[in-house]
Amino acid sequence: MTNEIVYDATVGRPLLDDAKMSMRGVNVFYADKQAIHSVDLDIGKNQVIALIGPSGCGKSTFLRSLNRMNDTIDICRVEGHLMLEGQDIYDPKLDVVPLRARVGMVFQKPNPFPKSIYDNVAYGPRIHGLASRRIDLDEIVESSLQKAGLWNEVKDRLHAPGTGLSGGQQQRLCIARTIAVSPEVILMDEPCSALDPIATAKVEELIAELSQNITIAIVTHSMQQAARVSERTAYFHMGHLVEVNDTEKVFTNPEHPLTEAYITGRFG
Amino acid sequence: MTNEIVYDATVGRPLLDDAKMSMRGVNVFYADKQAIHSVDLDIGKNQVIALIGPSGCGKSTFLRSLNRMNDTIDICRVEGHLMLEGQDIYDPKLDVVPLRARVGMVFQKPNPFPKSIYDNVAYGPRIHGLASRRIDLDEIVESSLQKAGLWNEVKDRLHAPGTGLSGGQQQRLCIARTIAVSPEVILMDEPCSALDPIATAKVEELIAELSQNITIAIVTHSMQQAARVSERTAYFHMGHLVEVNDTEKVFTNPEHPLTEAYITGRFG
Amino acid sequence: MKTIDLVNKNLAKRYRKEKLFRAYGLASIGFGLLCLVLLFSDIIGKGYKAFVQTNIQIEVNFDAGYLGITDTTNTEQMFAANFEGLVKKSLREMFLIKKRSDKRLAYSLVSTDSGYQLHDLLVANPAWLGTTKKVWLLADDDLDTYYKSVDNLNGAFTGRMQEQQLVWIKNLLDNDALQLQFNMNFFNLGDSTEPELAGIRAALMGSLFTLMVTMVLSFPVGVAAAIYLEEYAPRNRFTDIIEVNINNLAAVPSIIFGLLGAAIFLGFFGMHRSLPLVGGLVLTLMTLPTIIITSRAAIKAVPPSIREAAMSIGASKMQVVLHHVLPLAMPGMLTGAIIGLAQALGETAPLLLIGMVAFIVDIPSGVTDPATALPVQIYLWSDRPERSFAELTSAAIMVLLGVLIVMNALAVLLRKKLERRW
Amino acid sequence: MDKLHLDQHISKQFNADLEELKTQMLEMGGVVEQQIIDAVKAIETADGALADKVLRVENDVDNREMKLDEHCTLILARRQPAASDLRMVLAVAKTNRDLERMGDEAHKIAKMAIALNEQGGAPGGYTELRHIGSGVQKMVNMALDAFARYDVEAALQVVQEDKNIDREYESAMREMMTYMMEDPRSIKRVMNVIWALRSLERIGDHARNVAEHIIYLVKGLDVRHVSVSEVEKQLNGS
Amino acid sequence: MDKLHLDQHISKQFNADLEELKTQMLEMGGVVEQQIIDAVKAIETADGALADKVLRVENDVDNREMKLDEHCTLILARRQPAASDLRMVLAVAKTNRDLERMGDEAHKIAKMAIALNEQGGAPGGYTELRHIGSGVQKMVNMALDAFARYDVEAALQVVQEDKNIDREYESAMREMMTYMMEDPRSIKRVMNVIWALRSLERIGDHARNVAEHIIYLVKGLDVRHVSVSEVEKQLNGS
Amino acid sequence: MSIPTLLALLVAAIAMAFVAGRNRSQAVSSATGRGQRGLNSLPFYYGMLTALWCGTPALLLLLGWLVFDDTVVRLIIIDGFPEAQRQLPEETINLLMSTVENIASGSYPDGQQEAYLQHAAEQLQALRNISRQLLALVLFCTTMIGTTIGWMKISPQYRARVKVETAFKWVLMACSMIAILTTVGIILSVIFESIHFFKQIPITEFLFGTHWSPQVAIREDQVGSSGAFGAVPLFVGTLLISFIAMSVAIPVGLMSAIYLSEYAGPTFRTWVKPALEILAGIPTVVYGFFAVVTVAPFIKDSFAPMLGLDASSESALAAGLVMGVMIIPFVSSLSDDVINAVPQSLRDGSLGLGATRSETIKLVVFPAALPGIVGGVLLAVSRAIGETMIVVMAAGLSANLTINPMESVTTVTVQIVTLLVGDQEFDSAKTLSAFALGLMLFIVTLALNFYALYVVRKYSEQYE
Ligand SMILES: Nc1ncnc2c1ncn2[C@@H]1O[C@H](COP(=O)(O)OP(=O)(O)OP(=O)(O)O)[C@@H](O)[C@H]1O
Ligand SMILES: Nc1ncnc2c1ncn2[C@@H]1O[C@H](COP(=O)(O)OP(=O)(O)OP(=O)(O)O)[C@@H](O)[C@H]1O
Ligand SMILES: [Mg+2]
Ligand SMILES: [Mg+2]
Ligand SMILES: O=P([O-])([O-])[O-]
Repeated sequence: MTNEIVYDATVGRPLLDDAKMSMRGVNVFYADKQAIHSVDLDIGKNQVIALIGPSGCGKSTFLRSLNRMNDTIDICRVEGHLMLEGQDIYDPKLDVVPLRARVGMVFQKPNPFPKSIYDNVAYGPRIHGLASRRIDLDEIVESSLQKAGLWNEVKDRLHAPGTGLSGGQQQRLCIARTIAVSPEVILMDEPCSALDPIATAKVEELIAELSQNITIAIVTHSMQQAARVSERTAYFHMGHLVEVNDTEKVFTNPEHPLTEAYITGRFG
Repeated sequence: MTNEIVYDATVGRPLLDDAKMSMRGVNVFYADKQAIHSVDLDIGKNQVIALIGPSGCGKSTFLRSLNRMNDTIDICRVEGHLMLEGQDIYDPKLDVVPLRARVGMVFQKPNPFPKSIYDNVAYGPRIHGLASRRIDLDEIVESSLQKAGLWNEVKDRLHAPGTGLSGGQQQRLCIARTIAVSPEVILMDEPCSALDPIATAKVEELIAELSQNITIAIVTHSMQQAARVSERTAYFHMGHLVEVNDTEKVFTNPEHPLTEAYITGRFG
Repeated sequence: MKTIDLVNKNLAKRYRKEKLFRAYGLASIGFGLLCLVLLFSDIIGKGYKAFVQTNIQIEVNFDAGYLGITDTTNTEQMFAANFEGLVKKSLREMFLIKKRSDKRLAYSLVSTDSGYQLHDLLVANPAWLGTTKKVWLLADDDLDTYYKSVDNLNGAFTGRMQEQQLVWIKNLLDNDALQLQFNMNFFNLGDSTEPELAGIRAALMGSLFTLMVTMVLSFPVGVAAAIYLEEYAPRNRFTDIIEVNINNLAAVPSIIFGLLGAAIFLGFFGMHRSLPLVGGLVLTLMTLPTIIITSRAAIKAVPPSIREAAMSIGASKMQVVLHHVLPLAMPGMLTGAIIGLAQALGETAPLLLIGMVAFIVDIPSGVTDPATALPVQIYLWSDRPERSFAELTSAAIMVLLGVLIVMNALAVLLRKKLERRW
Repeated sequence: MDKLHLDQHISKQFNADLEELKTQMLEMGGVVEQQIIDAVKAIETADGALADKVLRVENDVDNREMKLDEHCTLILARRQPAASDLRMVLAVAKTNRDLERMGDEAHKIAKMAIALNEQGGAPGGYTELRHIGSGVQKMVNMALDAFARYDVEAALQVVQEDKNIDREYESAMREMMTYMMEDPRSIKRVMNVIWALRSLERIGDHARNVAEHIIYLVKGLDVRHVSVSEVEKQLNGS
Repeated sequence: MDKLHLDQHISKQFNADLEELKTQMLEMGGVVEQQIIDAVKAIETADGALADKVLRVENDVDNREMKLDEHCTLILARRQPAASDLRMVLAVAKTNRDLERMGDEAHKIAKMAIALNEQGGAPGGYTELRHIGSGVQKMVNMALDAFARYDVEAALQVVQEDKNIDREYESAMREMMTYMMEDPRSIKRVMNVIWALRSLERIGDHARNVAEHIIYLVKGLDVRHVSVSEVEKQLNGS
Repeated sequence: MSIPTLLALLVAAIAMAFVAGRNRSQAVSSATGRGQRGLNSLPFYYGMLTALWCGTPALLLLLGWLVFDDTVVRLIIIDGFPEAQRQLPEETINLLMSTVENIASGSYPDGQQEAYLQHAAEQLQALRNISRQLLALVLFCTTMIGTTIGWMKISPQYRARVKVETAFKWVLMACSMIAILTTVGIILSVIFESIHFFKQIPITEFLFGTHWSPQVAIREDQVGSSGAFGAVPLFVGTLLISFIAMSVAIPVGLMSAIYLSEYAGPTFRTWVKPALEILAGIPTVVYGFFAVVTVAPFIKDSFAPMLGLDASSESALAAGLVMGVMIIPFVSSLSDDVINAVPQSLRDGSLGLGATRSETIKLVVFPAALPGIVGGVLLAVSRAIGETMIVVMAAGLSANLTINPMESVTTVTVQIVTLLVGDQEFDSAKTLSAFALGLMLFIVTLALNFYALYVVRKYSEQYE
């Protein structure tokens, strides 16, 4: 069934009017191997978009090209136009450091620095020189932790090590750390796959709240999670973006047979 | 809400008439810390029982005490009566080697030996001296791989390394390896948590088939998985067995409020 | 037959094999430990006596006239005075010697250094001039050897003592004029052909300077190289070569580095032989791979997730390295460095080839003074025929091992202290 | 165990979703209830305008039904509810359909009111209409109230009430027959009253259905096609 | 894209579950269809025994409804279906209720048949009964068939057919009125025919509902409360 | 000014440049009105960049100066020598120069040397003083100019961080080049001298000759008398001793590692493992001493007679045994690493099937670890072959071609040491033969290491 189907055009509604990030004709290669094939996609401002698809379909690769984390992989090459509010992020003249401050990232495994909770959150503001006085820094730390819904749990032990928190708390700490530099976009690569269901629920909750003024792109292996947290869902298949639609649509009545097959567990 | 609720007695139907394994008053300690509190539970013959519960509630600990894999942890101590077909498996006179041949185990991360596929499956029969002639061994290997639904995928490369298979195939290989010594019970500790959805579906499929003549106890973090694969579900909470019931009942109308809270994602 | 019956049938045989296998393992460890104990007890047994020395008590008349000294503060007079003659005279008087042949025997009971000892005593006690004092003088090594073994051997052992000397010694013993005293010379002096005057100070200082050079050069360079290779270098043919190269260098026999030093530093650059500087350079080249490798391992042990975390909030490469990687890897790097240096400290072969195997009496005072090193000193002494030198060698080994143990303990402590497992 | 904690999920979004679902349903229930009241009143008072209003509301109810159904589907697709949450969604979905049917029947009653208005009233049956109408309306109100409070007792009462309504319907029906036989010219008009009565009876049935859904929701018991006494036994047993 | 591949899940168990669900539903459909045929035949031929048979089957249908509903709930709880699977389960759950209602109406028809048998037949209306009866029966058959084959075209036909049935029902109803007015003594018996007709009309409605569920299942479109032409437009549009 | 003083001043200048740069960037940024956010980089980087501008040219200059300083001065001095002296051969001039040096440093009493030498010595002193002063001046200018350039470049848009990072990267890269240079150095030094050697002695004779006696040379200018250079006895001796060592080390090391990692309890492990590792930390010279004074006599006096054999006092056995003991921890800790790298999950898998511990070890852990263990053993072999001090002290010098462990043999490393210790002429075949031996040793150990590391690396990738 899968074989006869063409997927070189994306069905659904990949393009938007109020896009925060716009990708056009994105190809990503690992050495000679093409991992992403001409993807066109807009990410709406202050929306949550979920990227789903079978293992190895290129979700992470695509996500990581959005803040040039792919730069760290020597053999990785990105083609096409990737724009953040109209600015090409692969412009050779562009400095990745401020880009990454604007487009933050949260990873699969919680990765707090082996420092105190305070220093974890304060790190970003420090390196970017966002707070000149200690009191400003304190404020940034507090508000970031507040936004990450962690303040009440940690306010009495800001100087305890961040690695001493539970997995779910660590992940929220990582989110707080990312928020601290006031990013406009946050990329999340399977942020809950190392967490138990309860911690997962809390992080999902957080995502919903953050999306009020941050654009979020989340890669997830759990279709249910995509269904729960996102407003739009993009389905990738072997490096192709097969379908993008409102999440409701994708989970009740997807347009593309491949999406349907994936959503309903019909691959083999 | 959680605090007021007592859970020192198990609601539901922990005991059965046709039990393969019967546990009575099981306590497990790690040094001074009690990880399992007086659990009474029967595991029905050729049934799939799922053990669910929040992280750290003692699922793995309980499971591993069923074939004395806990013996490998020095500080671990098991109390109570654990019977396999009426025989106390913690009887000091009992030998763990044949016990483990009868009660096999499959682990979270697929762990094929770095040998050929054939040797992986033949390992158990060889150490136990189950096949005197090569041809018998071949037969055991083939039938085990058949039962694990892997034969068609690997029959042309039986002498390729087992580690070269995909994650899902590796896990099925591990299951085949376990089946090869004709165990009566198989314990599975989150067997799919390292697999992608498709591989997971295949392993679940396999579990359903095996349960026709093998008793299976499976620990899982995914309530959905428990719902899909098991006939009975046991819910653990902080080392206590809170509820055991038919899976249908647990997932549509659990008796204990804690079970309900866990199933519906209401912990916090 | 049911599976389980088959299993039970073979069980006894399997358990027998299990026991046997375990016994092999235990025996191996036993053997290793036995060797260790043997080695240590052997060295200590041989060497502990070197820390004391036999002294002889002699009655000396500091006759101002004989010595020609009027003012003990006058260095020229003191220098010119014949203290050696005084020692001999005192010996003759003490043993009431007439025969010429006996004189030589008597003289050889005390160290050749005795004249200087008297000189120093007089400098320290000017009031002694003109008086007769009983003073303790260093015994000769032959007497030393004899005296140290006299208890054990009940007189059967004579060493290189002559009949006549044995009589005198008996006499001395009766007068309590023989005594063991702490061997200061061993720690204060440089090499000497006379065992009782040989010390490890020069070698120790030589080792210290060599090690300093090694440390100053190898640690920063090694860490920098490790950072480059782990964090910056692109994965290509060239860095692969560097990597393979370093791993190979770490396993290249140390003597090859000696050859390198001999050919390049001595032959090509024309540096002087026997310098701690050259030794340090050679040992640097030798330890560098080790330090790079341990540093790389320490860097590798920093989880990549930390780097990603820092990078994803906009830390630059250098910030990632300096703020995160380096602090986390530092304990490992330091431990690696100390262990590398400990290795360098025990190294002998390359130093032989660059001439740090000289006979050094003077204590070196800098990296450009000719020097030897402690292990080389051990090697040199182990070749000397005198029995006392065997003792000294063992003692030097004890010192060397002591230093090494301290260094390794330091490494362990450091790791424990710095390694904050958050 | 009797309490449902539908507002205690870790996911506030889920809480909100479920809350919203219930509110939507109760709102729709309110609209339908009003429809029923209006329709009965219209037929009693021969108020054509009121009947017209009932007709007009019909569309709104249909839309609400479709929206609520979609919402249920979405929750099923997005949240994969289990246990009480699942029962909640299913109960709402089923109640939804019952409410819509009630609306339909109210619509029919209103139509009959208009017809009666035009034809000039029936010889009788208004008392019965009023009586059964108020009974049914009470049932509907009680059922919705029970749903709002997850009140199994109240739901049981609704179930019992339905039996009374059925009895009264039977006797009213006999009465109507008599009217028709007595005065064949009134057949057409009496038929309208009959249809209205019939609709009221159906509304009562649907209210009973809603009550059954509540019991399912709260207790997890399926009490359809089960006699009232049997239901009570089951409830006490559980 | 038009095909549903409900038998292509990786999980064979899931395939089997869905297949079983469908089979159960179609079986129940078959039972109900037979009920309808029998009931209509019983009323036509005044066959009391046949009517009795229909009454007896009622219990079976109720049980089937409850079991099918439970099965749907279980699939929702155990499998968390999405997309077409979810639509399938929901469509089955809804169709289930429609089928049960059809069974109820058949039951009612059978009761009327018994009453008519006892009272000695109505003055007329049998032609209409037969006619509408066969039409409705055809609709039900077609709807079930369409479900079995996921055939949207056929479902659309069912929807259209319902309009015809409604028209015929109206005219039959008028005819019945005439009969009653002509011969008031026959009122009781004609009323029985009327109730039977009315039931048939409801069965037709339910068949239409089933057809709508099929369209929802296959196309993901909710076409309830939408006119036939509108439905066709939507289908072609999608 | 002395070099240390200069260095100290330079450091101070760099620090000042840093502060100046940082302050200026802050001033510039507050002028933009956007505070620190108006700057491209943090002030720290502007400071660093200014410091780099200040320090780098100065340091390079200093280095160059120190390297060429002496050469230049020397040329000037020699230029001042009378014509006759300037024509003298190179060596003589060197001799003269050192005399001048000595006079200058006051080692010779005044007036005892020829006038031109006296003069040259004075000139030397003067030149050196001038050189130092000039250096100080030039350095001062360079730092000032550099600082100014750096300072001028500071503007809010200036991408200081990027520049600093580039500089940082270059420094790191330079450091990593040293490893390559070392290898190149080794290869060059060994190969050049070896080529010289092979010009005198045919390579075939060296590789296949069975007689080794480089000491026979009586007079260096005597043609063809530079002894016999057939290295086969050396190779055989090396292999014999290594073989003895490995037959002790492999079984003992491996079994210890297995016992420690698979059977031993945590307490046993914490005490015994470091104890065994002490063996690895003991300098080889100590082992050598132990071999000579304890083991060799024991073998000669007790062990060999017990077997009815006759042992040389410098038997291969003594050296081999002691070397084996030395290598035990090497083998055991490498094997331990490798065995520990075998994931616990494999053991669980095997135990879960009902295997006993030893079965698990023999059938799962050991085969899984085998490639790594082989790699480790090869590294140990390479180490045995290259081991020097034990054999220098405990093995003999006589190049016997034998495989009798009771006899005395010599090894490649022993010969290298004996040939090179003491003053040597770099062009005699005797000295050069040491380099040829070194070349052999290097090639063999390199090949072993190369292969072993390859195996180990491949193995470790398996469980990543
Ligand atoms: N560093 C890399 N070098 C080479 N190929 C890579 C690299 N990273 C990913 N790939 C390849 O690119 C493709 C896409 O990988 P990617 O990690 O983006 O998939 P994914 O959808 O995120 O999968 P998963 O769900 O398993 O995380 C895969 O075929 C993978 O093998
Ligand atoms: N080896 C051990 N030593 C000490 N305590 C342990 C050990 N293993 C588990 N525990 C403790 O026992 C309790 C139960 O752990 P267990 O691993 O059985 O939980 P679990 O339910 O399997 O959790 P998870 O879902 O995270 O696997 C936990 O509190 C844990 O901290
Ligand atoms: Mg990924
Ligand atoms: Mg667990
Ligand atoms: O929809 P109903 O026919 O059950 O009223």
